[in-house]
Amino acid sequence: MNQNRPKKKIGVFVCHCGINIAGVVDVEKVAQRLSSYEGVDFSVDYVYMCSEPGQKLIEEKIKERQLDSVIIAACSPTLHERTFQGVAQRAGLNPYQVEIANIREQDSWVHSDKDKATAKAARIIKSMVEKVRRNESLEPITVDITRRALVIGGGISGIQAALDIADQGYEVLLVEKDPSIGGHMVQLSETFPTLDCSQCILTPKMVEASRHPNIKILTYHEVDSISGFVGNFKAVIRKKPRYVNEDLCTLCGECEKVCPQVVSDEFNEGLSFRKAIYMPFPQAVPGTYTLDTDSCLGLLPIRCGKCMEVCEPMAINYDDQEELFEEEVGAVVVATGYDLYSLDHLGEFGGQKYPDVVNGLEFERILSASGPTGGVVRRPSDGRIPKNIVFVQCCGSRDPENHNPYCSKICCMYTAKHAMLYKHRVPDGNATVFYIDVRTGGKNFDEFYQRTIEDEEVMYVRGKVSKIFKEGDKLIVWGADTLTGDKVEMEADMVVLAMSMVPAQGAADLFKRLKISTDINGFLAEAHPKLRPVESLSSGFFLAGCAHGPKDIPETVSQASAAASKVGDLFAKEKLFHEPTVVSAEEEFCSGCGICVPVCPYSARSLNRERGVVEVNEVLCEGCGACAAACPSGAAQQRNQTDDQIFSMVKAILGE
Amino acid sequence: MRKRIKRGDKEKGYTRSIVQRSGQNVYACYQCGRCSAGCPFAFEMDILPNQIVRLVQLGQEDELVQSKAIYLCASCFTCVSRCPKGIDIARIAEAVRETADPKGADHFGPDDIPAHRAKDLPQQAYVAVFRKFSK
Amino acid sequence: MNVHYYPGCTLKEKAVNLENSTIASMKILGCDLQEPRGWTCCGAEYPLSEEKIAGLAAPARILRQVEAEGGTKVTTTCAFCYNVLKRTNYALKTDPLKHKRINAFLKDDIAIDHDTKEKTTGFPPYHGNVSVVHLLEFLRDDIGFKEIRARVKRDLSGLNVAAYYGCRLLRPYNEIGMDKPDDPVIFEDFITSLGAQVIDFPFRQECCGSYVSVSRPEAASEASYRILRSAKIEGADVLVLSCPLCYYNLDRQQNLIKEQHMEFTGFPILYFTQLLAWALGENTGSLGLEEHCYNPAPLLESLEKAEVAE
Amino acid sequence: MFEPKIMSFICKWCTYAGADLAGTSRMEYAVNPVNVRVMCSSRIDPQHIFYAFSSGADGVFIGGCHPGDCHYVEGNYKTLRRVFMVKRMMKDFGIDPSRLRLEWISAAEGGRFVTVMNEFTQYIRELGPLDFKTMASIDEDSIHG
Repeated sequence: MNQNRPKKKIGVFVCHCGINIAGVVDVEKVAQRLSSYEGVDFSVDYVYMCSEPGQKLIEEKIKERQLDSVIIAACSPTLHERTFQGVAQRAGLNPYQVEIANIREQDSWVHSDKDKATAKAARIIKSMVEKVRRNESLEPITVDITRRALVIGGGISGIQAALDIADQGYEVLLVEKDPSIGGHMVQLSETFPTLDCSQCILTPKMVEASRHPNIKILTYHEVDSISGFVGNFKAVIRKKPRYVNEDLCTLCGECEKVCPQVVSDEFNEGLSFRKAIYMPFPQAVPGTYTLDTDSCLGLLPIRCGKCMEVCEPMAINYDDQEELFEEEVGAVVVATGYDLYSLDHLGEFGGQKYPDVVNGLEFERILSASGPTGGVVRRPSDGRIPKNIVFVQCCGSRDPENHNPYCSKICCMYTAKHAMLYKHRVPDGNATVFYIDVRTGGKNFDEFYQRTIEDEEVMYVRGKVSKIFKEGDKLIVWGADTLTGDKVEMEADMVVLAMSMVPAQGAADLFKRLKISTDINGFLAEAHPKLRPVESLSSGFFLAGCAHGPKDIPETVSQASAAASKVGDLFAKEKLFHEPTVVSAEEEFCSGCGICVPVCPYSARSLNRERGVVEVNEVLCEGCGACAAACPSGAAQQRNQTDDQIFSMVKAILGE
Repeated sequence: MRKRIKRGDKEKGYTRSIVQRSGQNVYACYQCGRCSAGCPFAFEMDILPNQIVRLVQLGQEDELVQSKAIYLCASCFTCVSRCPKGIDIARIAEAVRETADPKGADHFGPDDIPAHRAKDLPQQAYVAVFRKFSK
Repeated sequence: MNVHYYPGCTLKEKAVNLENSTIASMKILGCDLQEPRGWTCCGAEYPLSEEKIAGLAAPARILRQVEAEGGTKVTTTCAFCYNVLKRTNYALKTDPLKHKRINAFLKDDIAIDHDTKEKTTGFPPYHGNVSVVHLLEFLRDDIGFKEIRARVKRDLSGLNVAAYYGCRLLRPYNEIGMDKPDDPVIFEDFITSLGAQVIDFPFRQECCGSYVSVSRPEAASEASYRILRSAKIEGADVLVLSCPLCYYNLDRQQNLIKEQHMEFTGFPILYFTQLLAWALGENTGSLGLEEHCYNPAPLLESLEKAEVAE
Repeated sequence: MFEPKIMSFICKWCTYAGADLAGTSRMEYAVNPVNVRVMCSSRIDPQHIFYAFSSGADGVFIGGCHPGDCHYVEGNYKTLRRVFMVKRMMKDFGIDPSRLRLEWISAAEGGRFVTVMNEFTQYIRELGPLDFKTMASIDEDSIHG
């Protein structure tokens, strides 16, 4: 232990804090006692250390006696640590050579026995002397920044984040897995509570994004992996072959006319059909056709080749290939959105068996003027207009036993909207909503819900549905009215299920590849639920939209803008500064066991298998020290809180 | 008539005894009514399964033990398999039956079966019905 | 092949016709059914109260006997017995306290031989090494539906079958776990392996009324009626089931249903092993179909005639 | 009366702030525990705990954030697991495992910090001093490596 004790000249400054400390602790005695403690060169007490003369005293003494380190025995470090570090810096000392001994909040204010409090103050100060004796002088870690953002997901959150970052003057790569940007929002009919047409408000934003000089849109692309760290990521992006050159395609539509393959249309949620070569919807961005090889007869001209024959601008290229390429970015916004929980999980509602039992998105397409029925409410099985329609809320939500434990948040509102829009289109129809609770927290939300009941005469029944089944061409819904205490059996022509929102298909894999943490339900985890809601725990990753949890459009847009502004914060810095009290991996002691690697919640540590040692990315380390405690060989040591420092502090506190 | 809900020692004690007998956390119920919606005998019941759970929460022993509903439960577990909160309502009904008529009179005993039916009924039905509805 | 088989009381007394078809078809499939010696009633109902743990003793005793005879698997065809045995087994395997308490009960068992009057004591404890399977599971996992398909002798392709599960085969799922409670397939797969057409009907997992048919027959028959009505609406020729009590409620109580619902004219019911035995070549005469309230024999025979006519 | 020595390791984000709050609220408690501030309770290595016992501590206290509130996501869960392990080791060493206590105390729980400190001090006081004479003295160098 002795060989680790560097010779340093340490100064101890004991504050009276008026009578706050001096009233209980005999400060003169403490200062005097410390002056003879090993390594202490100078010790003094003063009435207010934080006052101008107090600060001057410290500054002068550091210079005069050429002190290497100082202890300020005063109030809690949360109050004046920065102040005294500044004083030391002015006197030419490294701020990491300053330690605070908390003898006010944790001594004089909580004890009344003067002798005991004085003895305790001396112990506390001694422990800090032992610590500071072993403190290294540290400089903040600095790194350069690549001022270019990657936005994953081209729904409303991704588009908004991309536009906001681009408007701040930074380059943005917007990656979307589908042939067009727009996400689920472009599928919606009208939006609550104002009943704006969803496409009318979204498509201008899509066009704006496509024309923005700072935004590069990569549709039909996926992010394969991301390596590196904040400010310095390398993203590997996979281009899926589209077989159509988007610059040459003139949208003449001749290819579509001749294509013999008819498959179900994703944009219309399978309620209509498209060809194997298709444009997902007329306002798609980029405006181009895409050839879907899963449904195509085959890319050999011998097999079919009809589309290529009729394409006058010669935009179709059967030799298009999948490509992987790398892009450098400094920040990543993850906006991968949501999907609806599959009906397959609900056998008691017939699973996917009954065409007239639809989910919320299918009903959006049925209501939409651009939908398969042109906005006329027709049921999928026979095209009849349903006179009795039943809406069921919380399908798969708030069901910790069998499905998802959480509330999907937007279903109460969109179900009210569905019921209202149905009544607008079928005024003589009956709409019934089964609910457990109606949650309308939002601007003008409850007013909208009340209108649904009062003006549109939609019947709300408080009870969950147990079973839905077919009888002839009707559907029978078994529910309960828990307010009247009746079991309810209802005939319906069509049933709309407010299915739970879940993270988008494939998102779980992506998050794993990006190494960003999720919550128990697979949604992205935020760095702090209250204070850092748009940041991931992994530095440099930001969250936007439903990838982080169910949200409505205004909330999604706000979060996307917030994420964009956080990216701006990052990019506005000249360099990245990082707290240097990180945990090392001393190679001479590291056996390469790798125990510390999974302990780190920030992926700051990795095992270099070739060299057989652990490497630390200091920029990612937040300095919690969990790895240092886990390391069996003592190779992981936290700067300025080494095992040796803790041992000697313990010794100073317990020793006589 | 207006009913007054009381949470005295008697009521709390009753709730506790049902919790103990059934092993179910009755307070988990949020009254969605799904148990009643799927129950094959809800049509015949004077109080619905979700109301049984509610009355247990409130410790309303008299209403519960006098109800006909507890003797209509066929233990088919439809409610159990669909309950979003994982509550075994069949066990709660069983616990309530146990607390009914502690003097030991059968709700339904061998004498209640008419002779002409006795011959035809399968054994398992006898055993089951006496296990459920008699002491 | 040889497997332990627990028939339960009803199949031995009031529904012998159902058991005969089981034994006959298993014989054709080359499997001997071995009854555990000295078996008793399983109790019919799994005790749902934490205070009535003694109800676990009877089924545990049956499982112990199977284990003592070297069996690792016991199969049953009655859904009630299956439910009770499987849940008891589950409770003993997952709850060490229950396991201990029940074995303490069983320790004092005395068996008296009927003929020799000889007493046996000192039974071993039940260790929990037996698995409980329904015959449907046994047919799927041990015999194999493919094998059954290969052995089917009759053409059932014209027969529309409603496969009826009822409650006890599927629920409660976490203890029974045979199939998804609202989306099961095993019974349908079995029917398909026999070459018949399965029709989907929404009441396949609804309760038939169970033992309530004893105390409140009119309430129970209402439940039974809805099941039969649904099967008929969906176009079934016959409803196939796997529980003697369902058979009682759905077939033998049909006269009561007729009293309550004028339009109901009767509907044929078959026990799953009756259909199996017939598909494997047994004649209608050996299946005890005349015991049924609605005799399904003419339906089966009409299929044969149709076949011949072709 | 026996006055135990109590070593207290507390995390910067929750328990240290809770101890500060006890101070600003001028609540009084036993003078015995002395705090060492660490960034996270998960920084506490089993070695630190045993070193404290071998250096004369009669009780060791660890304070962390409530489950789910850890500033470093899950450090407190790691601490919880380590404390379980250390308690088993203490048994093997012949030290009563109740001499080590782990509590979750948030920045808002000044009162709770006071209660826990008083209770733990009183508990150790009643338990008596940790008699280390019967145990082989621990070679310091072997600990520091």
